[in-house]
Amino acid sequence: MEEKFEPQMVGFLCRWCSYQAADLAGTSRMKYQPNIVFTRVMCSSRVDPIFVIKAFFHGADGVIIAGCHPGDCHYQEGNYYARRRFALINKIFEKLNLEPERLRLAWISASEGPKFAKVTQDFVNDIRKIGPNRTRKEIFL
Amino acid sequence: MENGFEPKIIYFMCSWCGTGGAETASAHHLYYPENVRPFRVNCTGSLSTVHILRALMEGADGVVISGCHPGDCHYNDGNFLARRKIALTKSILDTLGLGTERIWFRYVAHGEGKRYVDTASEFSDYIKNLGPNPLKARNDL
Amino acid sequence: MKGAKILVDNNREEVILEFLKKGLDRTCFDAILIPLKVPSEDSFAYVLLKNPSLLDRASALPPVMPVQGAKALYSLTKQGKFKQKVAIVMRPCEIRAGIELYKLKQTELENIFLISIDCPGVLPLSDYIKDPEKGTDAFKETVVQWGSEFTRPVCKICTRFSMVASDLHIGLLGAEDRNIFLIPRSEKGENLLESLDISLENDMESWVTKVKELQEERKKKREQEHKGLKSKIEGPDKFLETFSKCINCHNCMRVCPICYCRECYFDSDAMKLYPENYLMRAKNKGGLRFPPDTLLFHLGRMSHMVFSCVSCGTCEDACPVSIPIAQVFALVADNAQELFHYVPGENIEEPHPLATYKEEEFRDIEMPYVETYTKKEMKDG
Amino acid sequence: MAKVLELGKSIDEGVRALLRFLLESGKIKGVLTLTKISRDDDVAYSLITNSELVEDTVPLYPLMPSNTAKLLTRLTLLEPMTEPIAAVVKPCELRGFIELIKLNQGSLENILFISSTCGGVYSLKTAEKGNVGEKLPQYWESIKKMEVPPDVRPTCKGCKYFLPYSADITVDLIGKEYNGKKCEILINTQKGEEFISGMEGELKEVEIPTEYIDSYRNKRLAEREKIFNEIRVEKFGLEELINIFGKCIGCHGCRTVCPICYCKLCYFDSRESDYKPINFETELERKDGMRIPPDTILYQIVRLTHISTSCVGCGMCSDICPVDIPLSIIFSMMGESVQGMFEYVPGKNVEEKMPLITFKTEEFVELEL
Repeated sequence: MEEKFEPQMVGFLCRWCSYQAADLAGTSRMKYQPNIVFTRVMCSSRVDPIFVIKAFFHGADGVIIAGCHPGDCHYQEGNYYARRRFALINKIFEKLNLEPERLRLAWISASEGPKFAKVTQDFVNDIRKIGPNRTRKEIFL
Repeated sequence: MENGFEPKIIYFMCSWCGTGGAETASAHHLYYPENVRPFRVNCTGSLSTVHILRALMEGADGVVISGCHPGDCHYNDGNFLARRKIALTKSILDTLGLGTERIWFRYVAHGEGKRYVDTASEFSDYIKNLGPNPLKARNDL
Repeated sequence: MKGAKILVDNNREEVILEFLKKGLDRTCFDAILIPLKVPSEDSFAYVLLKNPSLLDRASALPPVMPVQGAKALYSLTKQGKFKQKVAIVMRPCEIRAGIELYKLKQTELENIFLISIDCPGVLPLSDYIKDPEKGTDAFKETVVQWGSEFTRPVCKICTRFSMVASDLHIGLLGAEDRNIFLIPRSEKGENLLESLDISLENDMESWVTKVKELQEERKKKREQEHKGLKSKIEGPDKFLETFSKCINCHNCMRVCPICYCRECYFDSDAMKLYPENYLMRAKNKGGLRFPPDTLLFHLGRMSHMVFSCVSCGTCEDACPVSIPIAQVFALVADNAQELFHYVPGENIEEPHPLATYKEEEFRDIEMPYVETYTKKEMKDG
Repeated sequence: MAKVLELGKSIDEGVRALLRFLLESGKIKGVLTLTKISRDDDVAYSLITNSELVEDTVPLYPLMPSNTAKLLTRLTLLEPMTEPIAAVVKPCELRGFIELIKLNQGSLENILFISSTCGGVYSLKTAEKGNVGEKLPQYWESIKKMEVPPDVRPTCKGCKYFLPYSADITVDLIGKEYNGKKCEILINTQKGEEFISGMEGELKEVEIPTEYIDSYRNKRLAEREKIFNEIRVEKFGLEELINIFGKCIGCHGCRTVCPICYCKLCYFDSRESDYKPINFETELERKDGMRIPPDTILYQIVRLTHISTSCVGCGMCSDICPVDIPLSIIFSMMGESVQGMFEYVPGKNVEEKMPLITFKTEEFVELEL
């Protein structure tokens, strides 16, 4: 029997906005699927491309980076750098035909609990449609 | 001096005996050639084969190493290990035909000021006879 | 010596894989590290596998050695002991390098089951990758003749192609095409064969004689080759001519199983100097080759790892400018190891030569002191 | 209008005469350039301080034993040159060094850059067989005819940045007779002019036509397209990626020779990337098997993200690859699209900030959620 596909995903949340939003979503009793394992980082620009690519090649079905809205960064401009870095990774995945749709960037402020729940929910649903990441079973990586 | 060749000689000595020998020599007002450049190392055992090779390749005409007499090592067995390393270095240079004669190893104890001075002068004279190190003039190392 | 003789129906390779599969099934080991053909079919890679079906792509005796097995073993256990039991199928030189790394405290052999195999040599990597089909044929011929002109130069003169300190040795020599031998070399190996219901009844005489005979032959060849090589590289001029091609890419160091340092001395700050220093050195000689210290790197590396050099030839494979580096290292290693009466990877209990000493040895390198020495200047007045 | 110093010598001799003049006049203390060593065909970079040794130099030899950018950082990593030197560099090497300057890995101070328009270089494999000497006449002939020389490295054939951006002195080769009677030395900067003043030869101000450069660039671009089409990264996906990089032996030589990879301790050499036995075991729980040493493909992709913004396409990586992975073509292709996205040309301008340390407030909005 085919095993039911349950996505395993990784998320990086900025400590000031998105992680607070996750808290808010929780305290507001909002429901979203628990497939994403979140990691708190001090700023979305703390996410080195290695984090994302390593997660991807070690079998994560999706990776999401979330930070403050442009202009709201606690460190003034961290999220702009994060956006450039994300653009870089995205471009490379796109060019190498490596399913860039498994990567996502979102701006979620501390007050946007519902947005957090929605973004998470949507991402997990999309990944369910795409199916499992083949890197998970690939032996020659 | 014939053909005006003034050899550059590196004298590695251990800080307990070899250096002591040099101190005794100075206390006794004994002189050794100025082209001998003394280098103090904690123990001859701490001397790497690379130090000897690097000296020979970067412009020294000869390398002489002095440690404590067998059994006198401050660290018990440093000089025995040094002897092995020098044997190794000589073996490599011998196999490749790069000349082993430019490396001397002689024990000098703390009190042996004369022995230290004699070693320095003897080696200096010896290298003068041998002529310049062929490796030192090569600019394609 | 006792061993088991296993009958082969058509393919020796299949029997070996069958044996490994059986070991996996009976959980004698939890995983196997063995070379697998890569998907592009033009090379092999070590794969740690637990699913026996993957063994179909595996080869106990691949025609090339892209990654030295000891390097794979090092990667597996450098951070500690393995809890699962892992069987590793490697060639004799890889096993010997693995044991050297163990002595250098870079691998853990607990729960690791070393399986070695008689080795006819491997093909140079670039030759095989250019034309894998031709390479496969060439290797088949090599196995039949036990050595051929297609193999790496160091493989042609290898004398330690069998009988290593593994746990279990797979003997191919002296067994014709009909059989293979399984020879336990340690208690672990005996226990394994016992649990797989393989009884040790053969006295292994045909294997031992064949191996000894070949070793004698190779020894002579090695001596001869070394003499020829020595005449080609001896002396500063010839030696520099051989190594002047080097472009300092350090590939040889990176693929060497023994060079385990995380940061090599020759990449470290000790080699990064102030601009005046380089200019001064250039002025002394009229010119300074850049990057500098190319030769020092080779001699320095030699002095660091030559005792443990197993002459596997991986360095030569990785050299982009085809310096006969493995042959030179083999020559130097032979002399140095003979001087210290040390055979790398032969005995796991024997300490590394630079970690031990005897009080009475190498007295000849100590310069005798003549107490009545007078300076030349003084003599001349 | 550009200043040109015209010498009545062949280009080969002219450049050497320039180096000799600079050394003899004491304006520079050393020159970093390609030099013949040991055997006839062996060529390596050397820092020459003695003007007599200039005779052995082959400044414009079409070979790249190592990227000069790498050598120049080694020279100036700890502090800027205290005495002036000259460096004869190829355009991509110069661009690589400019990128390294931006990464704080060296200094431009006291270095006079002499460069040329570049016709490409031969691979190390060609040099190793001793074939470069034979190919030289053909090489100069095709450059004179403004063609892409055959047999040069594929990366070089498709290189569109064959003009040096920030050299002080340039020697134009395209469409010129190499062993002829005329050598034109273009002086691009004030610094170049100061250094060259006093050298014999005819100093002129001339208008330099650009059409021929454009037409040559078009030839290169056509070649580039052809080479890129052979390896279609767009079709890669995971399978093809494994096919291409599967034979990688993990020597990391590409990283060692890459001018941009300057890290003292690469992530892939660090403890961070080491697997503990437990990591292998967890990995094995969901996979049937795993490659050892692990992370072969990850290494390539991560290196790609780290350097693709600065990749100058010098081709050293594929030159030294022991298993002939067409790395430099993949990296140039990826570099081109990434650099295009950020509108950045690596090594063009030392003042320009690298893409990942700057930003615009309104960009890439399509990526956000």
